[in-house]
Amino acid sequence: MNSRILTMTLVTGVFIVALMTLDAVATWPLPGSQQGYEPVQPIAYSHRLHAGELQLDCLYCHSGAETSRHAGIPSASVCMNCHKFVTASLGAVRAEDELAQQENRRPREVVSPELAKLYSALGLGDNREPGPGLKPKPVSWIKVHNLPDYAYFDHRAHVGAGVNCQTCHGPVETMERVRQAEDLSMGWCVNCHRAANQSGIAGRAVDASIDCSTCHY
Amino acid sequence: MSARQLLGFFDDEQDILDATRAVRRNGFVVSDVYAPYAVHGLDKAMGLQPSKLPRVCFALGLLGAALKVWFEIWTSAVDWPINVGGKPLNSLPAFVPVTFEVMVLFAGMSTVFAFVLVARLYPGRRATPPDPAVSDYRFVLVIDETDAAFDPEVLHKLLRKFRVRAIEERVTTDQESAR
Amino acid sequence: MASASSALRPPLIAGEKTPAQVTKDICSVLDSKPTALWWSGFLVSLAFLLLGVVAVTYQVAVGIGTWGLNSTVGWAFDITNFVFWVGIGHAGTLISAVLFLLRQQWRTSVNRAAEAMTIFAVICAGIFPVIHMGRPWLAHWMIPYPNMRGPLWVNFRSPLVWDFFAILTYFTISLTFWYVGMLPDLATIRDRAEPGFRKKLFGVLALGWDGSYRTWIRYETLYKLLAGLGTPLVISVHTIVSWDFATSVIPGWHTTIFPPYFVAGAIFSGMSMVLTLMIVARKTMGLEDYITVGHLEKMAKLTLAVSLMVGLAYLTEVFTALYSGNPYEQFAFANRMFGPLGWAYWIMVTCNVGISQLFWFRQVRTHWGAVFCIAILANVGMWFERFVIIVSSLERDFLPSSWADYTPTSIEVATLLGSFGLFFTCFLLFCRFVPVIAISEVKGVLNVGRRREAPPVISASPQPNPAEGEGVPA
Amino acid sequence: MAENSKNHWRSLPRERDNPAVVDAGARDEFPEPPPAGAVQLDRRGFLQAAGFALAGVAATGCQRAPVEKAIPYLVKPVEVTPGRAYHYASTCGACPAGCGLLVKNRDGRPIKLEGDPEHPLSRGGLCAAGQASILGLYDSRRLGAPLIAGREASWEEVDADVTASLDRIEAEGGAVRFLTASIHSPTELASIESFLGRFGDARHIMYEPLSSSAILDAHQRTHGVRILPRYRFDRAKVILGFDADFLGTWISPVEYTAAYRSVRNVDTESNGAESNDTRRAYHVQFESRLSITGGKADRRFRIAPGEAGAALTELASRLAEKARTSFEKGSAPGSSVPSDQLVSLAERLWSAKGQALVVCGAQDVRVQILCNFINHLLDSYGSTIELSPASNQRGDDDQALAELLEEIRDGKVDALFLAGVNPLLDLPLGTDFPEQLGRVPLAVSFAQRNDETSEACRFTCPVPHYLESWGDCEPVAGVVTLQQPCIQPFGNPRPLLESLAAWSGESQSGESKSSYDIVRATWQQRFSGAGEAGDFDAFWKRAIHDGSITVTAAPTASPSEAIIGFKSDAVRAVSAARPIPEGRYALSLYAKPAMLDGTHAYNAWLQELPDPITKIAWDNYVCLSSAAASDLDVHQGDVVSISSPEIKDAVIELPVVLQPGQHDRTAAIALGYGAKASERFAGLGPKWLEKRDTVGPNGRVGVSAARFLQVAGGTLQHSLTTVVIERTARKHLLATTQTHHTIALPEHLAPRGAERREVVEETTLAEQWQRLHSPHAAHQEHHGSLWKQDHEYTGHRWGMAIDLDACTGCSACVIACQVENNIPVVGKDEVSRRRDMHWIRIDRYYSGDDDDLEVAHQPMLCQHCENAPCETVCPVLATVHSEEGLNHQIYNRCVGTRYCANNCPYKVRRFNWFDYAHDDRLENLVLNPDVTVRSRGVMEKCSLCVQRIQEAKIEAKRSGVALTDGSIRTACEQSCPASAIHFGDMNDPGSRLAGLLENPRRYRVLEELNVAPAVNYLKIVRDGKPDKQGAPDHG
Repeated sequence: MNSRILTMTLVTGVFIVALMTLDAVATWPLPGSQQGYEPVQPIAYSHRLHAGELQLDCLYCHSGAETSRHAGIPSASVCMNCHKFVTASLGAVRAEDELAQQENRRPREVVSPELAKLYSALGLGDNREPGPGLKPKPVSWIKVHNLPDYAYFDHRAHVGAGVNCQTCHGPVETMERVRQAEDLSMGWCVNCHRAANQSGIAGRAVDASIDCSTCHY
Repeated sequence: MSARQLLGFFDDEQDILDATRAVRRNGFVVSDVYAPYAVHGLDKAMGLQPSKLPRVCFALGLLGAALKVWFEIWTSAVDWPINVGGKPLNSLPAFVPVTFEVMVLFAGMSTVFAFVLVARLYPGRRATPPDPAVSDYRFVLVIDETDAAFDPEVLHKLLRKFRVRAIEERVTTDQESAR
Repeated sequence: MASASSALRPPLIAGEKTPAQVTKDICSVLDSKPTALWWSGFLVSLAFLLLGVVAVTYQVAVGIGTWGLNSTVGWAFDITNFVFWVGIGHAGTLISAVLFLLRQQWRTSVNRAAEAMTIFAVICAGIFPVIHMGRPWLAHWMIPYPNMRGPLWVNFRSPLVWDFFAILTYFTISLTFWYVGMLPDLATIRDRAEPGFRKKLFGVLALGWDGSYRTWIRYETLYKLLAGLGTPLVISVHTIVSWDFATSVIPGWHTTIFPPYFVAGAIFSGMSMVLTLMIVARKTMGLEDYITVGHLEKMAKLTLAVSLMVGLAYLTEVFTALYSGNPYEQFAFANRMFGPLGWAYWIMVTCNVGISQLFWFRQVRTHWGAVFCIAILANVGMWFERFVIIVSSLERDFLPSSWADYTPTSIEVATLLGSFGLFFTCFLLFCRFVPVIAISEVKGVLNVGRRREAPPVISASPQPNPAEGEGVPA
Repeated sequence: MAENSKNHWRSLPRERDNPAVVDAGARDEFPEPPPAGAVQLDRRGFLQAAGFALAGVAATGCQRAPVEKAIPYLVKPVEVTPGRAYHYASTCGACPAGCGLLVKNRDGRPIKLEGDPEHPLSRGGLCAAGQASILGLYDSRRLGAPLIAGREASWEEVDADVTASLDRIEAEGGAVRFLTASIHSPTELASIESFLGRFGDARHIMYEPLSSSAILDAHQRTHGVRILPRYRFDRAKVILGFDADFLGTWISPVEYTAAYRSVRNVDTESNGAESNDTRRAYHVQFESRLSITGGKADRRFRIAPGEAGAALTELASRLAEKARTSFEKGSAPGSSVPSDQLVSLAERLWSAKGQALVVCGAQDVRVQILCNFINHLLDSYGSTIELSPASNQRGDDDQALAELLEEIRDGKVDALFLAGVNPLLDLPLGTDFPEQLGRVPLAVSFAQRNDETSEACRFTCPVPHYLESWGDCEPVAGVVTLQQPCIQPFGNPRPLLESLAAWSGESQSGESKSSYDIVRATWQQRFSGAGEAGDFDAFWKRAIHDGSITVTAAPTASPSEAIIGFKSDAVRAVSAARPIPEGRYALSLYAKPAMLDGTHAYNAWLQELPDPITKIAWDNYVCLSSAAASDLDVHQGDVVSISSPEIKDAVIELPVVLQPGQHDRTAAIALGYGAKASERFAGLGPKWLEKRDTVGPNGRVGVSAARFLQVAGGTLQHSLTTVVIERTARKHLLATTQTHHTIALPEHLAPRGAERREVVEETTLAEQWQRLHSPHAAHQEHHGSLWKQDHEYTGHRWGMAIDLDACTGCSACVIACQVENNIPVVGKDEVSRRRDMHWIRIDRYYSGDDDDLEVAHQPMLCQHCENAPCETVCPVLATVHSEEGLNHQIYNRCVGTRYCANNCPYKVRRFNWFDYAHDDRLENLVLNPDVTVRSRGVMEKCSLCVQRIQEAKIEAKRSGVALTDGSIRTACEQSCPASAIHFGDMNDPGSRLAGLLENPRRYRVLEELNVAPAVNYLKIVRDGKPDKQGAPDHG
């Protein structure tokens, strides 16, 4: 009868240990998971301002997302569509105007230091005109969301299926500086695909395959 | 509590066998026997119950097998069903080998753990054999001096018949030998 | 009573030993300084081990391409060595478990060494499946652990996963079996040792064993249980190893006879290896009294029996091929015997079935030199058996266009030697630090076939019935 | 590499005026290579993040992936969307055949060449050399700047020097010679003409190492005009080939293969019929060595190289009788071909009068005249042979070449321009020729690489790759195709056109005309000249968009009015061939389909491509028949020394290869080897203890046999020389990918009744015809299954069918696959160890004996078995089955146990034994960003181009239309000139594939294993030969 008790204790013991390990191991991050990665960008571009306050459509700049595997980073010319005219925040401009009135002179043009970087990148001088000896030099942004080389993610398919940008990129419109919100692990992708197959996206049924070749080839 | 015990020292397996039998036949209580190796029949002579380890072994072996076969079916057919070589998702026959191995592993290891638990063996445990030679060649018969009816004289005589090498009386306070 | 049968049964242990003597004889080896012979053997093995380490490091650093494999022949030395060592590893458990269940008391002199051999062989075997991977650093993917890939589990249909579990289980159980079997002896050493580190160490290892018979009786039960588990385990392990091949589609691999075939082969190679080691041990450590010619002879007989089984397997295999009417199978065997690797096939047959027939002769069985040579040859033959099965089948499979030949590289040879280095290094260390013979068990069989000294003058004890005196516990 | 990589990133000419992007390219595309550790990490990321240039920076700690930068365009070109492929129509420049191309661009760089299905000649096919030529674009060893006497110089210097000396020569009236390969670009021809115009004594000479000039000369004699006719195999019903490998290397293989297939396909009702008049074309080949053309022939005769004349004479006399034309047969026939065979052949030809075609590759004018005569008797001219519009694919003139060489020797040449030729490699020139060439006052070589010839010339002017420059082609009069640049030139090369313009004194001002303007100008003029309707710009736009246009042939291009009726007076009987002297062998110098004349010797892909016949890569060798080998007592791999009494101090040493079906007194050696360009392969491949080098003892790949060419009778003859062969003691390691050559098992091992493996199945024309017209469909074996079927394939179910009857073994698919799927080059040693990485292996089997040899080619790729043995055994689920019936290999999951490869009955899995080099960052630009570059220790195999499937599916989803059959074409299928490969959806009843599965010829390899492959094969059709299977219903 001594050993009967023993059996019981052993069984329960084994169970508890097993469960604990399962639980613990399952929460280990994959090596190389970059969740929370938030690099400093060469130009302090604010998604909160543009996507949040001004409510620019993501696709306005990241136009590739609809038509291509890559959403793409807008070329500087796209920025210039607005920033040919908008050279600084409204506040800064107002302040300059007041200052000018006090000193009763014509207000000088205000150029925010960040935008100045953009202009210099395009090799533009005063009045955003190409000046002599000004050498254009592309902006080298730092990629935030990096997938492993062997994983293929196609923006087309997801945008087309009606997946929100925020589903994978997090609430970008609230981020001053973009941060990797999700861990972008394989399990995270697969489980989203499973859920999508179950309940569809935005009410529409979708075929989100979990074949390996959906991402790996 | 303290216990008074009478220890008989023997050198031959046949003597200790006979002695044990005789002592018990004469109504004395054999507390324990210390032996350098397993002597066949000594357990009967001491009137010990057979161990219950086989039950542990059987139960946990079964448990292991059950857990494993469940796990295999769950992973291959439920959690993430993948078409592997056109085989059914739940290819039970292919799951047998691993199930068997895990069963053996569970059974074996659990029995060992059970053994060390019941035998109270653990690293660092102080071993207190009544005679250091017990692990070499010496057999020791331990008899409890229970009640007033206990008569050392009778016992001495009895043991001498079996070529006892020595007899001594000990008072032990720890439970060790009184097991 | 023993005396009744003494005429029929020669003593298992020579030299009229008393338990005390046994203890002394066996433990003295551990007390004394290692002999020059031991040192030389140890250094040689160590050298080979280092060679192997270098080879493996190079291969892991540069790539599997440093082996002679190609698109057609994906396995050769690596898996050959793996199966070879696993095979070796089988005798140990067999001797300790099966012979134990069969109440073969002569096993007591050899089981300790055999079990040790098992463990070291399994270690050697276990290395190869890992280093034969293209990316060994991902070997842990074989384990179905929860992960962040979905989670993505393993393929329980794959014989390699079966292998993983089989080897793991076999190693764990063998190790436990070995250790449990050693408990009383560890206690013995503890009690003999002068106070100091050694005493402490063995005190810990012995788990405070005090020879109380209440423990003994449980111990006996445990031992029986482990033996009972070990026996089917031994068979299952090599069966699973054989399934690596039997479950494939390659002609020459895909055959139902493999499980018994491999198990027989494994026991054969294991026995031969035990014989080899026993002879070495008794010569180098002066254990002639414990490992007697009788032991050699018994082992030799067993080996002969198994070698006949192996021979039968070879014949059956060929017959099946002929009789199956499957042209691929037929060609596979024609090619195995007379193709590019024919020479290897005939080495295998000669060593495994041919030469061992000499054991029919008593003179051979009882001559340690002869036994030694035959045992060595048997091991060579068994290595070639695995080589032939693996390589010759792969070299010539279905499409003639993809037929290719295989030649090993220096790295592969070095790795093979390295595994031997590892094995013998471990074994020699074992000889130095724990009793090579199960002291307590030997004591138990001292009286077998030996007349006990006269009973006491006055005996109030009833005559113990012969059965008791007879059946001395093993 | 730095200057090569300069501004490669600019995707299009019209981006020219955007220095910003140039700069981006210059600085960011090619950072200093990061530390070794990091290279592997971001090697593919570098390519993958399309539209960005990713600068790999060393990893900042083990856990963190390396910081990846993303550098967008400053001003994005309109048509470039990062990650989207776009195609440009262009023309292949790999050889003068001028096949049509669709250049697949990704992120501003070409990554793959595809055949242009609308091209009138190539019809969508593209040969191995063409496929591989894209590698030349990213060749970091190309010249980036002009060289003067081997030292880098500026174009200004070159122009100054050249124009100066040109003016002097013009003044002195010196001799100017322009030596080029065959050119069919109207603009180039015109500008060379106008360039030479100013000089009194100037000539433009074209030559080809694999000369066809005898054909042109013959037509000069018989039709009064020196042209190469256009052969219309697609109109022939009986085809006779004499040493002309028209499916492999002769003139325009891709065009001919497509045409040939169209009249050989038995599935089209007309060809399937049995009666002789409408049956499929009957093909007889006379040849001295086995070519892939001979391998496809219905009947094949082994003849000595010189023997074609005799056979033709005999045929001619028979046909002349029938045609009641006089023909002096002359002396007794010297042909070894049994005359009854020739008689019946003559019958067959005569009965196919007007639909017969006799082609001859012999470089002997008399023989070619005979050939013309026969074609004339058979009314082939106007039907199967077109003189108008004629072909411009060959314009070589060996007579002129001979004269030129003479002049050079005598030092009579004042200015020599060499364009696209490498005479020092491929012509039989004495060792003293280089310094003779050096003595030419003005020697200018237009080349992409610093080859043998450029070294000997004072001026070396780098010309851009054809994917970098504007150009036009007119392979056949009236068929005009354009070349347009798909990427800015690497370095600073200058197109031939621009150089000529700059030197012809037109542009004194210094700024020279762009080749674009020049080409356009030509066509403007031609357009107006031809009086085409409509406005030129529209025409021009259409031309650029389609890549090819058809215009009324320019008067110069088609001398139709110059053509006179057949002049039979030129016709002479050719008596028996010169007997081969005792103890000697007739040497036949040939070209391999991949290596051709050696222009591609720099190309690792082509060097590693196993020859379709011998299956040997990375070498040339001397082929001997087994009889010859036993006479010489040599075996495969033995090195022999080859010398010729006719040519002094010409001795080369080559390994022997035993070649079935070769004439016993013939030795065959491939040209194009031993090129300086192949020196780069020294030390190629993984480095380890027992590594052997890729290059031979001479530091190059193979040995040049050009010394044995002979200029005789006004032609450059490649099978005239007779040689003495002596064995040496040495052996040579040959990298062969197939060592057992027959489907038959070795006799002493073969089980009775199963001596032959039914891997390649064959049927006969008769049986095929009867099947086609009998109701019962292809018989299907059904195997019961032990398992319950868990997997229905409800959606798509991808599969493939390969027509073995169409496959010529040309290996275009192998290279196409290599380019598409980033398959590494592993080097000779690895190949010789049977570790070649090609995903498609073309198995080549012989049956029959030397005199009646049958050859079968079987492309063997992953069969995507429904019950895949590889999947079951993978412990880590790295290879599994998809819902669409594909067998996936997941590289990043693979741990490399190789169990799957062992268990694959087809042995089509490839293992990464090492980390194969991807160190040349420029060359890496050719990698397909849509396919993972596999690292060491993982298994790989054919994926049926799953990346293309995914792309198509996603694109279909996006545009909301259903996938149509044929919208997905695998790389191999796309490039196959014979369109033998068909990929499709087996679940789509309307698909081509579904139709082919019903074809009676359909079978599956090793069907008895019940692995149920998704790749099907169609049986080879033999003409009247008994069915090898015996059982008609099999398969």
